Amino acid sequence: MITVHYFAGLKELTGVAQEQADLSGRTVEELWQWVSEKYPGIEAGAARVAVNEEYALPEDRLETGDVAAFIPPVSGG
Amino acid sequence: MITVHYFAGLKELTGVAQEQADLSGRTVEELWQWVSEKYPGIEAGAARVAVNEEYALPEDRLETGDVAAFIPPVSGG
Amino acid sequence: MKTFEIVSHKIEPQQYADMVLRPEAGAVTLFTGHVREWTKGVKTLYLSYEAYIPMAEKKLAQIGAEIEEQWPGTKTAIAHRIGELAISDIAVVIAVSSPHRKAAYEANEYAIERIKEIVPIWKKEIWEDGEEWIGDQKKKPGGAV
Amino acid sequence: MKTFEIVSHKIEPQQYADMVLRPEAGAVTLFTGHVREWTKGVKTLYLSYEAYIPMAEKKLAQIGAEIEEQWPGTKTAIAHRIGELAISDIAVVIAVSSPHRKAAYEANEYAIERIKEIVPIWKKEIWEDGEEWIGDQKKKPGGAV
Repeated sequence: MITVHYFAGLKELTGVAQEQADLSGRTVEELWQWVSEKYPGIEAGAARVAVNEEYALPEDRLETGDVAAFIPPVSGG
Repeated sequence: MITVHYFAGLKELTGVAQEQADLSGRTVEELWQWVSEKYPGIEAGAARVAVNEEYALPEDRLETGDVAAFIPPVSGG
Repeated sequence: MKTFEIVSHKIEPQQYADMVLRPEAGAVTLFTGHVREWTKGVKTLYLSYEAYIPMAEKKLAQIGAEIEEQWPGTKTAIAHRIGELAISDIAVVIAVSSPHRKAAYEANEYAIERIKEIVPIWKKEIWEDGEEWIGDQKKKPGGAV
Repeated sequence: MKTFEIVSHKIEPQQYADMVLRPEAGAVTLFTGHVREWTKGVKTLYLSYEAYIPMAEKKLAQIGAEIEEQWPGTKTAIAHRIGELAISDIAVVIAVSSPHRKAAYEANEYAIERIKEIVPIWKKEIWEDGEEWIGDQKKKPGGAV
């Protein structure tokens, strides 16, 4: 299992701030497929993905216990 | 009569912070001649001259009651 | 108080300036970003900021490390506030000290640009007739940075 | 407290930031120039600043006016301290507010450059084995500016 976080507009779209997902061994690209099937409003590429608080590449692989997060375009400052 | 101010290194050289001078009707250039004769260490052009708190030109003419000041290179900040 | 932090209370900017001051510092630049009442003709009532806090603090510290590499001799502190902010409230403070002023200005401006690129913080604007999460339109999201 | 002033007491920088803050300001830059312990390998004990006070305040206000003309929508406050200053003491503070950050950075840096050009303030450095009035060597004095 991995943990998935949603923030800002994506959190409003999913209705949850975080959830568990059975995606150990899968890639970030497969995480995108999973999330866009589960929440039809989310378009692949509408956010960056962070794994364990670092931006990740589509081919990066998820391990049990990892924390993934969808990072919509940031607007701090 | 006009008032003449000296600052910083020039004040240490003249030994006075200010004095009166009988230079009404004279130009800033003539003020320079006067001061460099009175205080041999002062070289013409080693400072800017302000009249009534504005930088002055050599040809500007001094009037009774004017306040002139020798402004050595500034170093604020 | 940490040198790079997300806070949910009022920011006191002087505390961050004090954190970077050292005997070798000749210049300190302190930038504060405030909630502006009017943006493109629309009146803001208040703002709401959200952050992915642990990652945001990590990215703020990364910006500090980038600065100390790019401008040797500088020291940086950054804080960003989250939650609801009223007009004129401070959202972000950046303090940079440096032996000479040029680096203090440049590094400070670099910090705010980088915050807008890589730090997971989001701003929602609330107006009289609606609200919206603001995304930086200049930087299209990619797979990674 | 005046918006452009020469003071002989400790400078509280936040007071000048507060002076320029307005609902339309999204950015405030606050620059503080501090007494540095080491300059070119020589250890400074303390500094002594002198000013032609009325003219200096007039020139600071002129710089503020130049800024508001060059960066419309900005507001500026500047103070410079005179007398004896110890290491890390603030000699000068410049606060600039602006709707957007770019102008706040640019205008602030412009202000310190102009102070070093036109404001009649002089710095004497006192070291262990001597002292010297510091003149800005980049700007040879001319007849007028």
